[in-house]
Parts: sequence; C-alpha cells; structure tokens
Amino acid sequence: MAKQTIIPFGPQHPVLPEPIHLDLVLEDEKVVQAIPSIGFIHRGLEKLVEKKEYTELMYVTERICGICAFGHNWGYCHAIEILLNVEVPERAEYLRVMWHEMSRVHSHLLWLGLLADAFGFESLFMHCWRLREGILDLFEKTTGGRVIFSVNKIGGVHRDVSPEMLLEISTVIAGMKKEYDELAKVFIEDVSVKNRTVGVGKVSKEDAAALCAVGPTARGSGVPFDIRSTGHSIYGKLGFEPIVEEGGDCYARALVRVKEVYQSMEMIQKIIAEMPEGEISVNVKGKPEGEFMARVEQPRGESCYYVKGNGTKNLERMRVRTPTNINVPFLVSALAGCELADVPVIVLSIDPCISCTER
Amino acid sequence: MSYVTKSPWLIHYDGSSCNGCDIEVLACLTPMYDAERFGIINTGNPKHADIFLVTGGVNEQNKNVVKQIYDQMPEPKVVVAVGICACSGGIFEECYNILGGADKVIPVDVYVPGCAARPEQIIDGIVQGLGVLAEKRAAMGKAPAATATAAAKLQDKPEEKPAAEPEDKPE
Amino acid sequence: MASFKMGKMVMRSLFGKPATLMYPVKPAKITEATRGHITINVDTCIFCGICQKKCPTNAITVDRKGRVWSIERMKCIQCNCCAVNCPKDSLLMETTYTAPSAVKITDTFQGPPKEEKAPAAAAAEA
Amino acid sequence: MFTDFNLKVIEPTELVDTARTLKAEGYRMVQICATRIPDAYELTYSFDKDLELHHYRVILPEGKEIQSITDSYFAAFVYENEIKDLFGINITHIALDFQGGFFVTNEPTPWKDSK
Repeated sequence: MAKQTIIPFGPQHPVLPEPIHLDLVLEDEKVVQAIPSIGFIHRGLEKLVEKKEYTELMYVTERICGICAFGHNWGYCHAIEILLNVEVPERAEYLRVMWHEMSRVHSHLLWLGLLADAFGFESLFMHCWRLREGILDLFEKTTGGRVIFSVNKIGGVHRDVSPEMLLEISTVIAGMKKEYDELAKVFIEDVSVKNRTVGVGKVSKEDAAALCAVGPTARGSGVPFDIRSTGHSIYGKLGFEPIVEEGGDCYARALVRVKEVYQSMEMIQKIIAEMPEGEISVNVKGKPEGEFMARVEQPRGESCYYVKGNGTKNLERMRVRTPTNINVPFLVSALAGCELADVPVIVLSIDPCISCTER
Repeated sequence: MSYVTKSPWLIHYDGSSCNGCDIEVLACLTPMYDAERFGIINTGNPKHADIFLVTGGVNEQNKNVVKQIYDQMPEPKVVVAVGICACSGGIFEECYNILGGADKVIPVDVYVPGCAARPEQIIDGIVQGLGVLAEKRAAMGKAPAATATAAAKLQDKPEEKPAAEPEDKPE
Repeated sequence: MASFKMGKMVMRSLFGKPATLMYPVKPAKITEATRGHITINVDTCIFCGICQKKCPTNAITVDRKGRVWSIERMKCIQCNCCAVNCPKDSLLMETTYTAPSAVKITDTFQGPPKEEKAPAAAAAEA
Repeated sequence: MFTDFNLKVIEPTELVDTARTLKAEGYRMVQICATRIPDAYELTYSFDKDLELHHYRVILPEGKEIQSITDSYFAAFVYENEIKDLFGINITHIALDFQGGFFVTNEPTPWKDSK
C-alpha cells in the first residue's frame, strides 16, 4: 500500500471564490477519500425568525444566495401563501416563472464560465460572462437590481412588466440564443473541454439515486428528478420535460446545463407569448399558522422551504434545505478515486453554492 | 516601488457573504467592466496583493482566515470592504454567528456600500483604495527605515502583530 | 477541426467593437428601475416611524420629537421596504448609488417644525 | 399542486426501521429538520417518492439520544451533524461523524436555548 498523504483544499482557493474546505486523502496522485468541512460562511439566518416578522424575512431569504436569490424568495413566499390560503394572480405567477427561468439562464451561464475557467479555458469563461450580462441588464430594467431583486411579495409581485419591456426581453433572449449557439457548440464538441470532463468524476445512476442527489447533478447521472415536472405554478401549462443525460460524468453534467439554458430560453419566449393580463398582487392579511414545506427547482436543484407558524407575526421555524446541501455526499462519492488534478473540475461540476449550504 | 501604482493586484476573500457581491467582483474582471484594463489582476496569493477585497461579514470560523490573509500581505496594503455585509454586517448583523463587518477584525480603508455592490461601485472603491495606497506609500517613503509596524503607526492604524502568525498559507 | 470551434467568435471579437463599457470615462449604466439609494421628502413626512420599524437592517432612525429622519448609508440594503410601507409616500428610491467612502456615512434630514402646517397639510393630503 | 402536509408521528425507536423500509421501497430522503419545542425537540424527516412528500416526525425529549439513519441514507450525515452542532442533540452512529466540528459557531449549540 502506498503512503497516504493529506492535501488540504480551500477555504481560499483560486478556482472557487467560495470557501469550502476539503481534506483530500491521497495515495500517490489518486484521491482515496475526501472529507468536507464547512461552516466558513455559516450565518445562522434561520434563527432570525425570532427577531424579524414574516414579511421582513422575505428580504433575508433572498439573501441566502446571490445567484439563485429569486428562487429562494419565491419558495418562501409560496410556503407562506399556502399557510395564509392566498391565491396568487395568474399574471404574477407568469412573471415569477419568467424571472425564475431568467435566473436559471444567468446561473447556468455563470457556471459554464466557471467550469471553463477551472480547466483553464479563459476566453470561453469571458464569453460566457459577457453573454450573462445581457440577462443581468434585463433584470435591472425589470426589477431594479442586478443580482438581488426584492421584487416578490407575499401575494404576488411588486413590479409589473410593460408590454414594451416584454417585447424587449423576447428580442434580447432571441439574440442571445444565436450567440449562445456558438458557445454551446464549444462545450459540446471541443476537444479540450472533452479531455478534461469526459469520464471524470463518474457516478452511476444507482449511486446518484442512493445519495439523494438533486438538480442537474442527478440528471447528469440519469435520474429524471425535477420539481418542475410536478407542474407546479404554471410549469404544467408550459409542457415541461426534464432534461436527462446518462453519462454520469462531468461532461454529462455540463451537457445537462447547456441544454437547460436552451430549454429556459424557450420557456421564457412561451411565457411572454402567453402572458395573461390582470392584477399582479393581492392584499394579504392575517398571521401564518400551521406548517408547510414548499419546493422549488433552483438552477442547482430542488430546494425546500419549511415554515411553521403559530399565529403570531413571528414564525416559529423557518428552514431552508438547499440543493448543494444534499449534493455534498454526491461530491464526496464522486471525488473518491479521481486524480488530484481533476479535483477542481469535479468540485465545480456539482455547481456548489456554499452560502446556500451553510445559510 | 512606483510601478505598483500602475498595476495594483488584488486578492478577494469571501467572508460570510451571499455570493451576490462575489459574483459582482468577478463581473468586474470580465469583459463588460474589465478592471484588468487598469492593470488590476485578481491573484490568489496574498503575498502578491496590494488590495484586499473582503465581501461578507466575519464569523467565528473565518476570522482567523481573514486575519492571516491580511497579515501575509506586504506593506503598504489597503482593505476594501465590498457590500453592506462587509461594511456593517447588514441584514445578518443580528445572526448569532456573525461578528459584524470586516472592520471588527482588520482595519478597513474604504467602505463600498450596495446590496449587492454594483460593479461600478466596486471599481470606484478600488480607485479610492489606490489613493489610500499612494498615501500609505508616501508615508513609508518619509521614514525609510520604517518597518511595517511604524508605517501602521504613521497611519494611526491599530497596530497589527506583523509576523506573529506562521508564514504558511491558510489553504 | 477542433481548433476552429471558436473561430467565428474570435474573428468577431477581433474586428468588432469592444464589449467593455468603459465605465469611468462613460457614466455608469443606470435604468429607470435601478434601486440606488433612498431619499426622503421631509416636507410631507409625518415622522410616524413605520420605516424605522420595518427596515430589515435597522438603518433608519426617526426622531419624532426633534422631527429628524436619518439613514446610515452603510447599512441600507436598498430593499425598498421602507418606501413600500411609507403611508405618505415620502420615501423614494433614487437611481443613483451611494459612492464608496472611507467613513461610514449617516445622512440626516431635518423636517420643518410641526406647528407650521400640521392640521391644514394633513387634511389636504388625506 | 401539493398543498397538504403528509405528516406521520412515529416513536424514536421506530425511526431506523422506518428509514430502512422506506429505502427498500425506493423513497428518496429530502431533508431532516429539527425544531425546538418546550422540553423536547421535533425532528421532521422528509422523504419523497414520485415527487410527493411524506414527513415522519419524531418527538425527542430533552437529553435523549437518537440513532442515525446513515446506514440507509448516507446523505443524512450532513443534516445529522448540523443538528448535532446547532441543537446539541446527540445522534449516535453517524457514518461520517464530525464530532461537533461541522459548524463552528460563536456560541455552542445556539438553538438549544431558544425556547
């Protein structure tokens, strides 16, 4: 048996802007075991329920994560709306799904860029991020913020989007799709991308299911798990089908995300075409009582929002289970047996969002 | 040392932020905002860096990491706190695990507000930080034999223990 | 032909206009909806203190007696919560952002004395 | 759209067997949530099959310990370590036990005294 060495990875590492620490147990160049340790950005925001009213908590939930801010906010609102028996107007639902899918496009482009950066494809990284700015501009024009939107409220949304703006979104997304075609081709076909990703960090379908993986991480291993296929909100009307790849390696996970960008772009076009007229919010009165768990498919996978109210304006418990939280065991299993040089790519391939994980 | 003005390198550490400011810091370095045209490079090594960008508040686990990175940077150095969380703790101020802004652990020279801080604001903040850097350097030049501690005194900054920590990286 | 996957993109970048926004030379990109900083119209403000109570970060302080409204700029997260809850619509989200600074800024606004127009103005606005 | 909360309260001793049965039936573990209630803790284990959620609740009196479900669901170690660190509940036989070092907080077990 070769001598074992332990190499620490993180918390401050060039490949990942976020702090996660992994102790990699190596035999020669092979990783035998990876032990994660987290908690570097643990804030304990779930405990803020004691200090903030359930309406103020909205602003806390969207700051769980700056990349999937909209989804977090939506999930929380949805849970509270169920407790308060609020029917959200249809137009608000359409707007929410539109912003949510736009978040997905921006998040996946961001991730594709980071992946390219992880294996040293600098120009591809720059192109992905340049394209992503187009979405951020649309966000700023419609909600007022680039990454944190503060546009949801319990019972609907704060801002309406004018027909002219919808037309602009549609044109920008159509233009973006043309440019994205070229980028997608590079990710799918380029030799240097394939060399670094095909066969790396392979996890079988059975393992992925046993490890309870979610999101593109699970779908890359052939597990067709997607909360959107329950048809919640308006996804039923949009005819949603999850995208599944069978490979189970980093390449398959990248492929799922590449294709999901197309899917989201199509969905946005459909939403804009079908957007109904009407109110964007209803007045909400009352104090939440009872418990409910809402689920939303974030760009990184399923996330759960458990709320428990006791009839006062402060909730008794609010819990968020984020996608990366449950993908950490998947990561540990994918890292076992890989080469040391592949570690950054594998870590990135689950699209880790540490600030979500630790809250 | 004068060439440093033309090409200040920065190191970025994510405290307990929500990622919003982090991606905006990265967005600064990508084509649309392209801070690299000012010679700014995002380096991973504190020993090469002149400017320390902190995003997010400081908590129990990362306060030593922040301190270590700060101590390892050569004088003169500037700390820019990006985002409301790094300035004051922001919305997470009341959380049990947050100590507060970055200024609870290290002296902060420039505060960049915004939630999340816009790339334009970050560029403004870095440019202001460059001014502070030049001042600090001038102060060091006046006292040629000045050590790191003496320079810190000239700036009326709380004295940092310069080499108390071992020199290894926190990685 | 693996090496030409990005050929078109490279050529376009080579001959096209740069994507960079040239920020300090050209002014910052701002839209009508941008949330920059909060301002107050102290003339219509009734110093009720709802904004202080609702502010998620406790950035706002309202002094009822002295009729002073102040905001700590380095605490405000531009969530627009105060403006949404303001009963008199005195608070407004401006599109320009707060500039970075070396000290933590607090902006203070002194309202007009109460006696001047309290009953008449309140009736007119209601 | 699912608007109900399928809850089933079970005894702490039944937990490991329940998890094993659910695993055999092909359920996916979604999350474990702990809530502080007076003199006890409420542990909610959520499982998912065909996109439908099923919750199993254990009321654990203060000072009692509970066995881990990591032998059926390895992924549970994330939550169990978290609950151990934040609530101070002693969960035994965790497959990957961090011995209270998963989350380092300013004060140990901050949720323990919340009620």
